[in-house]
Amino acid sequence: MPPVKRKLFNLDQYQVPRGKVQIISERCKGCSLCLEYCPNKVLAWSTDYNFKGYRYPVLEETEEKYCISCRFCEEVCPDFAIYVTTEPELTAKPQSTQRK
Amino acid sequence: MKIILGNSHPQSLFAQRIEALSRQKLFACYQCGKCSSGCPMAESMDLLPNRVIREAQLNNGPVIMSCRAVWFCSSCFACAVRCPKGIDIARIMEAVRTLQMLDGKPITEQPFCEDTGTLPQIALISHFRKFNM
Amino acid sequence: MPEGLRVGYFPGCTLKTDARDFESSALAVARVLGIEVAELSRWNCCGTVYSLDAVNLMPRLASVHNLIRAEEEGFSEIMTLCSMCYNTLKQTNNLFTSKNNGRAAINDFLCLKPGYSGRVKIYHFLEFLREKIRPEQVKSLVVSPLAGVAVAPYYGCLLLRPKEIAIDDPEKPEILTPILSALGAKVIDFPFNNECCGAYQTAVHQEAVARRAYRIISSAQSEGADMIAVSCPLCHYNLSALQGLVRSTHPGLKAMPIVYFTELMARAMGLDYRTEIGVIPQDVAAAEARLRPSPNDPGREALK
Amino acid sequence: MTRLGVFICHCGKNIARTVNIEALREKAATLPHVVLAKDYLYLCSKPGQTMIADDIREHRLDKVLIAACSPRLHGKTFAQTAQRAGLNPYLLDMANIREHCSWVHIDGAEGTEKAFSIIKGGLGRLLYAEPLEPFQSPVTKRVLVIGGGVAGIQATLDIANSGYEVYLVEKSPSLGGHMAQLGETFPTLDCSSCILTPKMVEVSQNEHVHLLSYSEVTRIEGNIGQFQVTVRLRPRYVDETLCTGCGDCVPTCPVVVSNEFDQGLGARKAVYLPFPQAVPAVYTIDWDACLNTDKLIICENCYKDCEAKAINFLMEPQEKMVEVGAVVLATGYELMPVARIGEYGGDEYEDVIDGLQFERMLSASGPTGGVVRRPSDGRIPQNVVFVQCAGSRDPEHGIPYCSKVCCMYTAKHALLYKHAVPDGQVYVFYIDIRAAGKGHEEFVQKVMSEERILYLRGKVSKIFKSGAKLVVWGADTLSGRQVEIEADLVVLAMAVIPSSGSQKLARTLHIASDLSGFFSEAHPKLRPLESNTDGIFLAGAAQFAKDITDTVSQATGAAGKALSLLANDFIKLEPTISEVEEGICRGCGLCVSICPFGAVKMLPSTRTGAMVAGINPILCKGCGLCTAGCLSGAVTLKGSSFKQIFAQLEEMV
Repeated sequence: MPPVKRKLFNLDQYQVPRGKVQIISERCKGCSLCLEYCPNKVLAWSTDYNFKGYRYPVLEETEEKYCISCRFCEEVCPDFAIYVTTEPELTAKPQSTQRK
Repeated sequence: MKIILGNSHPQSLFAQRIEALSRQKLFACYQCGKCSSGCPMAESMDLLPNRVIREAQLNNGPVIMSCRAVWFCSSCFACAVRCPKGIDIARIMEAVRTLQMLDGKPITEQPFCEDTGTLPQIALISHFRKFNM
Repeated sequence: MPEGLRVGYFPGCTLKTDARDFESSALAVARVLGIEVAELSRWNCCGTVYSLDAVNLMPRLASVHNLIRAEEEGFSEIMTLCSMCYNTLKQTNNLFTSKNNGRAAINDFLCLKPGYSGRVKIYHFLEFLREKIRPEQVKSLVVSPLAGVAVAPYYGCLLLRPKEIAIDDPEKPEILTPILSALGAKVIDFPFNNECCGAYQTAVHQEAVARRAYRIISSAQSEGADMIAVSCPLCHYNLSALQGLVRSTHPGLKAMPIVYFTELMARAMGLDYRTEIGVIPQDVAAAEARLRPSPNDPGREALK
Repeated sequence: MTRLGVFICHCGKNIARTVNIEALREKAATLPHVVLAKDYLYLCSKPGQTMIADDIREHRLDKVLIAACSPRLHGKTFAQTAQRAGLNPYLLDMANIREHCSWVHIDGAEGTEKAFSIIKGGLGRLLYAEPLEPFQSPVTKRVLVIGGGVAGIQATLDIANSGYEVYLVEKSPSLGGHMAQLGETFPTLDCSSCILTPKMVEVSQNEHVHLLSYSEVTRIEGNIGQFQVTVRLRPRYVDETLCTGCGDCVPTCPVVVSNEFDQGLGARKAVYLPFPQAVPAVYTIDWDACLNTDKLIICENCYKDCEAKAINFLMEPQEKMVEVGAVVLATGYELMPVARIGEYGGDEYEDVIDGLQFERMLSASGPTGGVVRRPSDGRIPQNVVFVQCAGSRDPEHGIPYCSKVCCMYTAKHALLYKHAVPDGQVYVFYIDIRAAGKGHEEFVQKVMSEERILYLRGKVSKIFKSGAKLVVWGADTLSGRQVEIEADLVVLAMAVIPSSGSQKLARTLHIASDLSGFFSEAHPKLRPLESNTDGIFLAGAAQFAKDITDTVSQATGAAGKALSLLANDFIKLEPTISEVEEGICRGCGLCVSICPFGAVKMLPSTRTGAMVAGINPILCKGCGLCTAGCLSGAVTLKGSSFKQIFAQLEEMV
């Protein structure tokens, strides 16, 4: 396949799901699993601390980095401190992704 | 101008002399014209480089000996690096220049530019080298 | 800094006259990079342009003389600054390293026994820098980065063609990119960077060469270049001195400073290299105008 | 007492020019055991063969030496002659005094002397020759077809419709190959997918066809009539038997990448069907793009949305063993990457594309819906430059041969572009127009004259970007002028080269390929459909660049070859294979590791029960490596025994 980094003609015909990450900061104990495993790296550490004294994840979305609603953070969180809601009207225009 | 082939004598004198002087395979050229496409001086040439080779293949002495294009070649080798057949066209140009000089034709009718005094030495020296001095 | 980096140096005619800034800046840069540049004690014209006549070996003798002297003086590597000298010496040297009967004929003619070996390696300064100096070393010496300056490297023909002597890819040369980047400059790639400037045709066909100069300069300009960096005194002349002539047919052409890449290196490294015979002073002035500091750019300030 | 006959061929003047035949015959007649020495103008002719057969009977010859050309040329001819005369064909040998002697000598005396020593050597070897009988091997009545493009599809259907089973192995997720990518085909402008997809469906519905898509052949053993093939089935992470092709898995897949089928111009998801008409109509997960890895399942969106429960992230590669009697190779071609041509931008310019990319734009099902657009800004290009021979006919930088199809498809591209953009300008750079097929020249002429397209005879030297435009530097050698064109889009007719896996496959299959990487045919004129390994046949562009018509013809031909093999229950195999003398073998096993064909195995001896080497006659190709390697001299290559070889050498020197 040609290696040119071309814009893809029919990109606008594609949509990818977009989730909304909900963080219950007070439940978090800062284990960092969600940050570690988020495939699109949309999470970052908070600058402040929760009442337990931990930093907790906050959402850091940009044009290219957005929650793709894979819900893996939900699965790995040992404290049920994070979950994702998918909103049907919330779909994103995809970027063509680099291969792993 | 019609070219009469088959009874010229000797058969391919110019072609042979050019091949001997340049050590290039004249008849490897299939006239794709890539040399002419990218030649930086072609705008000033009376014959495009591929045509010079063609006339040599045709053994067309009069045209070759009066062709001025070879004097515009600045030996930049853009043709040589791109030639699909590996022909060093710059060497063929040099061979035609040599033949013209051996023939005693007035080598170049253009005078030097007016302000030769400001030219760097290298311009003059390399220009003289064209006369194989 | 690498120890004992020594190289023979063949200057050639123009480096001692019109292109003295090229030489002095290169020598200054070499010194701080720890390269001992030893000029050949005797040298003559490199014999440019390399003769393409396969039969007549005479025009090669000037080059051979220089190569013999380099060998006699014990240099296994010599370097040139001028692209034309590089091209001529390298092509002549190849006569001795490739299977070619020219070698025996030349040695016989010069009554040389055992004859020139062909073992002297010919470098252009750029090639030498690429092989022996890491860009980080250059970067570590930069005191006044060329921040925000868009430099278009121009290679011309003689370093890239014919392919036997090419120091880089003839169609996509980028040997100057790491150096200019290390200086902090923005490197401008433009399609005419490997196009011929018209070379020695400047002696007789100046209009034709001016047409070349126009296309090269305007192409660099349209890509956003502030200046063009060259490595050959003849390219330097054709692109700078003919700008006046270009303007007679293209009055709108904006002045484009043409500088040797070594001048940029010396400036960025804060080296004083200027010689008394400044070449084409109006050009250097124009280049300096480009580098004039803007109030909020400390990098430019230092370049004053 | 052995009665030897020597027959010397003149081969017209081919041998007689440098070898003194008369003197040679006289000397040969004096050699020990020779009872008859004769010469003839053409021994291979019918009278020549009749003469040999008659002499064998009349003079009761035990063994015969034919001094003529290479046995590669006429070995079979004379073996049949011997057989007709009642002589075991392995008691007839050939001494090559043409290729090895007369053709390489100028001097007559030298040539004659060498011919004599070749004959002497041949007689020495013949003295120890023993009669051999070819052995029979059963034919497995199944065929393996490698490659699911139009060549593979055609061969598969022809064989399957004759009632034989076919295994069709395709590397990509779907059948169709490059033909499925094309818009319309030259010179008739048939819609490519309209004529191909019915065939693809036919393949999937034919009960005799086993379609192994997303698979590769990794190993092949055996011989004509009996090949054991190992096929590696890559995991597609979707169960083929469960997937209904509904596509419900796609919308929630969060990963978008470029689609290979669209030559990188269009998008697809990580779970995808390459194109709507794909066969098999099952989805595939591109594991390189998917967020999941072998260790970690991150995203289960497709799994959750699949009602058929076809998604299986734990799928692993499988190996399938297949036994077939014949193989058809149809691995096709690809285009040389634009990156190889630096002066044309080396793939840096978005609006410099190759022919297949332009095809995808012309295709109604392509990423632009059949509209020609510039990849950089999506605008419709007004000036389009086509460059033929991009990489072809360029021995210095590309490939030396003509890619054969570019003249035609470029004319087609020009025509289709003009139909789509009537006010657009087209320029075609060419060196020569090669339109030698049926209706081809007429097509090109029609395109030129009716679409008023300017063909420029010259090769483009450089393409570069200037603002939003591309500048093309060419020449028109007919007018002797340089040409500069400001183009919106440049289409390069890139050289046709063998598909990238073909070299690896050639090694797997032990078959030869030529300098350009195409599979070699057994004979360029007379056996163009056969590889040099018996039972492996060639079809389509894997053998050389060719158009669809030629590809389909060759595929049908290769299928015919395979079918004629399958028509036999048994085939005769050459008996010139290795044999182990059990009493001498000390069971070291060295030969097992030496054999490149896996033909040697350690087995208990029938007499002593000790482990000794045993040769599988089906797998043995008679290369002789084991005989040379055996430390005890226990292995003999029948027909080339040590006795024979030493006798030949002794007589020659």
